[in-house]
Amino acid sequence: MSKICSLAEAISSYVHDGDTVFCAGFTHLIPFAAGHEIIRQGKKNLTLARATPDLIYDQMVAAGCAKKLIFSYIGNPGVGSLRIVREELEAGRLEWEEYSHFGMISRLQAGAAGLPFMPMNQTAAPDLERSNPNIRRVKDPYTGQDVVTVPALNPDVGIIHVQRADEHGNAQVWGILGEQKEAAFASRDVIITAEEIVSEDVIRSDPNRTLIPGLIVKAVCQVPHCAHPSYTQGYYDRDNVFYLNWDKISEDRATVNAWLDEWVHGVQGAEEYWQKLGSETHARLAVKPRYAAPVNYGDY
Amino acid sequence: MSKICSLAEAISSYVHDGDTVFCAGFTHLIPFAAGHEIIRQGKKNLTLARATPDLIYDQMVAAGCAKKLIFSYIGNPGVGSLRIVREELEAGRLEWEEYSHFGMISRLQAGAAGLPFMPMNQTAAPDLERSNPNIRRVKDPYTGQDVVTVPALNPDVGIIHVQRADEHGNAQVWGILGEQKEAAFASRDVIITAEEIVSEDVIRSDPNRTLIPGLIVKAVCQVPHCAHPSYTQGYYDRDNVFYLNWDKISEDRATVNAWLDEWVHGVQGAEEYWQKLGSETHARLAVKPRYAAPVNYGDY
Amino acid sequence: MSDLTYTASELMCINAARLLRDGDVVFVGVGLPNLACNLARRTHAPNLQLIYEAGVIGARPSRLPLSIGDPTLVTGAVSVCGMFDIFSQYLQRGNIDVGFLGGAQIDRFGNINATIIGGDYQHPKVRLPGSGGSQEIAGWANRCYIITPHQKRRFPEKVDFITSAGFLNGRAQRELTGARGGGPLVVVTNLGLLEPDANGELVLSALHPGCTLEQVRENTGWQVRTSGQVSTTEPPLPSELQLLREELDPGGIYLKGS
Amino acid sequence: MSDLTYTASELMCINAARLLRDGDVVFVGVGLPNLACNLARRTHAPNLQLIYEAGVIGARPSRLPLSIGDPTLVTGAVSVCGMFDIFSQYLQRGNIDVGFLGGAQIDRFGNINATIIGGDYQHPKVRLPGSGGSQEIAGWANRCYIITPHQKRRFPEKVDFITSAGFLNGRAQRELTGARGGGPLVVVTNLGLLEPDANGELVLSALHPGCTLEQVRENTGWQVRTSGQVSTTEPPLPSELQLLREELDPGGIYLKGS
Repeated sequence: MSKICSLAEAISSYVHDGDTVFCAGFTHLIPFAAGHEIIRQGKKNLTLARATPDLIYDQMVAAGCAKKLIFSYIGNPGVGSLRIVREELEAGRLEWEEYSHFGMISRLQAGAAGLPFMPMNQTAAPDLERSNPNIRRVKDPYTGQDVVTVPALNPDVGIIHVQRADEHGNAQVWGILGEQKEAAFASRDVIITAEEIVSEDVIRSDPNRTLIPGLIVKAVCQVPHCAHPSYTQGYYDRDNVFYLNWDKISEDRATVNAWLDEWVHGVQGAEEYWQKLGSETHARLAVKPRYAAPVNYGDY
Repeated sequence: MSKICSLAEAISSYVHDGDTVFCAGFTHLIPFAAGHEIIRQGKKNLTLARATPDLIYDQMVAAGCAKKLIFSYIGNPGVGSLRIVREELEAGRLEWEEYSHFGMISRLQAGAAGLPFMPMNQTAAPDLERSNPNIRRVKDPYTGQDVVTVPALNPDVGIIHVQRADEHGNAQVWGILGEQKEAAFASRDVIITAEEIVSEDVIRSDPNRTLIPGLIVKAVCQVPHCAHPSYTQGYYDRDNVFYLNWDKISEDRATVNAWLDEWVHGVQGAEEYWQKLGSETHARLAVKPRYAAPVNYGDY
Repeated sequence: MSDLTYTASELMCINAARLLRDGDVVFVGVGLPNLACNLARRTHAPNLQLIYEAGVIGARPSRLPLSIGDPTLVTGAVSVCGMFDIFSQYLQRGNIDVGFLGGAQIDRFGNINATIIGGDYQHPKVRLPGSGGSQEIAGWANRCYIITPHQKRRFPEKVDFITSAGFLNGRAQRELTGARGGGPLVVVTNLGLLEPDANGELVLSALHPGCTLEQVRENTGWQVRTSGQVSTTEPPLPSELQLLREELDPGGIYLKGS
Repeated sequence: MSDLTYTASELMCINAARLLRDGDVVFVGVGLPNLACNLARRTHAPNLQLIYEAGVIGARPSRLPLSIGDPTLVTGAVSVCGMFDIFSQYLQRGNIDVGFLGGAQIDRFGNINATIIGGDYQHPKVRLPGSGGSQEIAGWANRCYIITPHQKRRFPEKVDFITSAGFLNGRAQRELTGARGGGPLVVVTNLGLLEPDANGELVLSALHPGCTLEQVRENTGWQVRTSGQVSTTEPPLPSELQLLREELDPGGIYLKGS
């Protein structure tokens, strides 16, 4: 039962207007191509959840896909402000719900574990807890002291980019793991985008490397370079130049719209986008191989 | 700062009479050689914690090391009863605290996370909760429904067997992971026993494979075949014959004592024990190699 | 009804296998459940996914696993994760379709005892192994199947200790706890099948070929009732027996005996 | 006191590096904290362990990391784990000796604001990035160091929003919450060092060479007091500046400017 389909089909089948969407990946493996496909398909009123919205949500908010943002840090990582998101929040045009990083990942962990909430120790910082009614408290039944709680987050759709997956959706990831696993288990429907589709034998040769099992996956899409301008460990580097450029592009809505017209609406998909980046960029982002030491599972 | 020492030194330095000890490993990687060293050193009044006490705790209880057992399943896995433990419990000579598997691993997870407790959904089964005052409840602050809680378990000493570690205690594991990671992070002092001590470069070639970081490890001991009669994935097979034999040996305290005299007190350590098993057993437990597919981290 | 001879274990194993549906995600134990799953996978349910509580997903054991953490389960599996993840992200999250259970006692409402017999909890007459993972399997798997020989001492009206929940004192009482799983769906014995009625009471729904209601009554600790229509199970097929005997348990480790 | 010229960033970076002790486990951010840690590792603290919130343990970046999740942090690291583990098993568990913090505002009691300036939370005048991981770092790292330029708008008497806890309204108030970490230990600015007194109020403990108490007073939003003895920091050493300029940030990405 192969779950392979095109990214356009996967987005069309599993992302609906009004859904809560989680595009996973902490700096690493951010599924930009999926975000662009959501923009191309004109999805509306989405609730976008991510610890760091990064450029992917800045672009989706700019394109008018979002009604609400759930986040823990709205910056352009390593560069500065996330201009579109910030402007929309300040103008009151975008609803939001805010946590700390640990609050955000604890929400996913609860969602992934089928628990209604997760406890966290007190950090002494009072104001976010006062501002967000979803952050509550329970008494530790052993010491009587308060612990802080956040409710489970169970997105309608989780989109997870990985290095390699088989046709069933069994997916292997290395490098920074972020919240990839928790987002997958927390979500109702999971879309896997993969740099490579490999045979089941490759996956089965190293079961400890499999972060996401096919049994929770709805669709598997082969999307090389899906993560640009973020990166895929071992496949290509982060395009820091683009992160800096976006800081300028996003100063003005006209240039943002022109960029969306050219790089999102103006291309059919990830393959055309990558080719359009050109050979200089390809060369700049190329990475020499460095392999892990062998691991012997034994032929039992 | 190398942390390498002999297993005898590690046990002598970090296991004290009266300690709570967690010998980790779910079926896989059970550190029998460490249990035998604890017996040889005549440690007393230990609280022994493990999901499945397995033969290692049956032997330690028989040798008089234990005051109390914390467990979730007292069987000889795949064989039947754990005779010594059962007899001591029935006779009221051994204190105990009992959980389900999930309760046990949730206690460790809380301990590893620095939380005072972990919540679990209700299973509808009432009697263990009624029998163990450590199993309590809190109200989910979002729905008002009860969830069940268990308190953090923070052993004094965690002993973790792994395939390979470097001199700093950075340890890599594959195959069944059980509660190895949680036991390490939950424990005050961590002793790593390893089939192989490898150079730091081997560890650093595959950071995602590192389950336990050296920074929480106190001692690293090279102990090949430490896990016999359990097994180490890729290194040797489980000695099922011994698990069956123990069922007979443990029918009578005289044969148990004779076994302890010969195989624990009668040998200096793991190396002599392994040699004493003989070449037929070595051949029976040998395993042909089967390697994981290569993984490229990239030379960034 | 058939001239084939088979052991009680073979009969139970084959009937358990038939309860599995293609594509089911099954939480497997060693012994008969493992054989039943592998038999189903080799016959009508090729897409069965086997999950072991040791943290192994999509195992394809190339030999008969002799413990719940046998290395043959790992080599060639789809994924391996820690115990915390298996119990939380798979079982508690609701990703398990089927769980298999057993125990020293099963009562009229499908409650299971694997903890103590006689005395009280602090001073038991017989101390059993305890829950292991079965408390959570019984609570959270969508459907549970119980495999057990039909003997009076194994089927008391009320278990001495509820290690794993069936329907407590009736289906409504289980539902009140909010436990997500559906509870025991079928108890497979060497005499027939028991299934819960609307109130969660186990009633006889089928007899194996050659077995009688009287045998069931003699070997059950309560006045067992029958469902409206007691059917007769299909006898083991030669192909099923052959698979079990020649490929899945050639040494007869789990299947020989009565 | 020295003829060497250096930028304010270099001065802060070098003073921050000197606060680290050999063997410290440090939760590192990109930018100045990363440079300070790598400088300390190359000088007096070779056994420093660098941990990044992206889940990287024992990183040995072979180039200057430009984001908190730069792939150069992963290649050659000791371990990589998920975000949940980093925040729970490392930070919440108490395995982190040192955390670095920054923010738009730091107040008299070392509380940090990285959330909003002006207006109220629902209608801010300026929306800042928010906590990220800093709420937990400030709460749970054994010691925290803050690096920030000394400007009046950055040092109000009271922050507009407490994103990350210093000592709230005084040390006792923080202790009442049970948060395990010791709170901010030193604030490193381009003028000197501020340290909390017995009540958790930041007071001037040292001035950098050539800097004056008047400069500090002019650039602080409250009547800043001094500790009994205000010392003078050692000026940056040529070897420290050389390491920073030639090896750690040769492009001057984080170190040029004022």
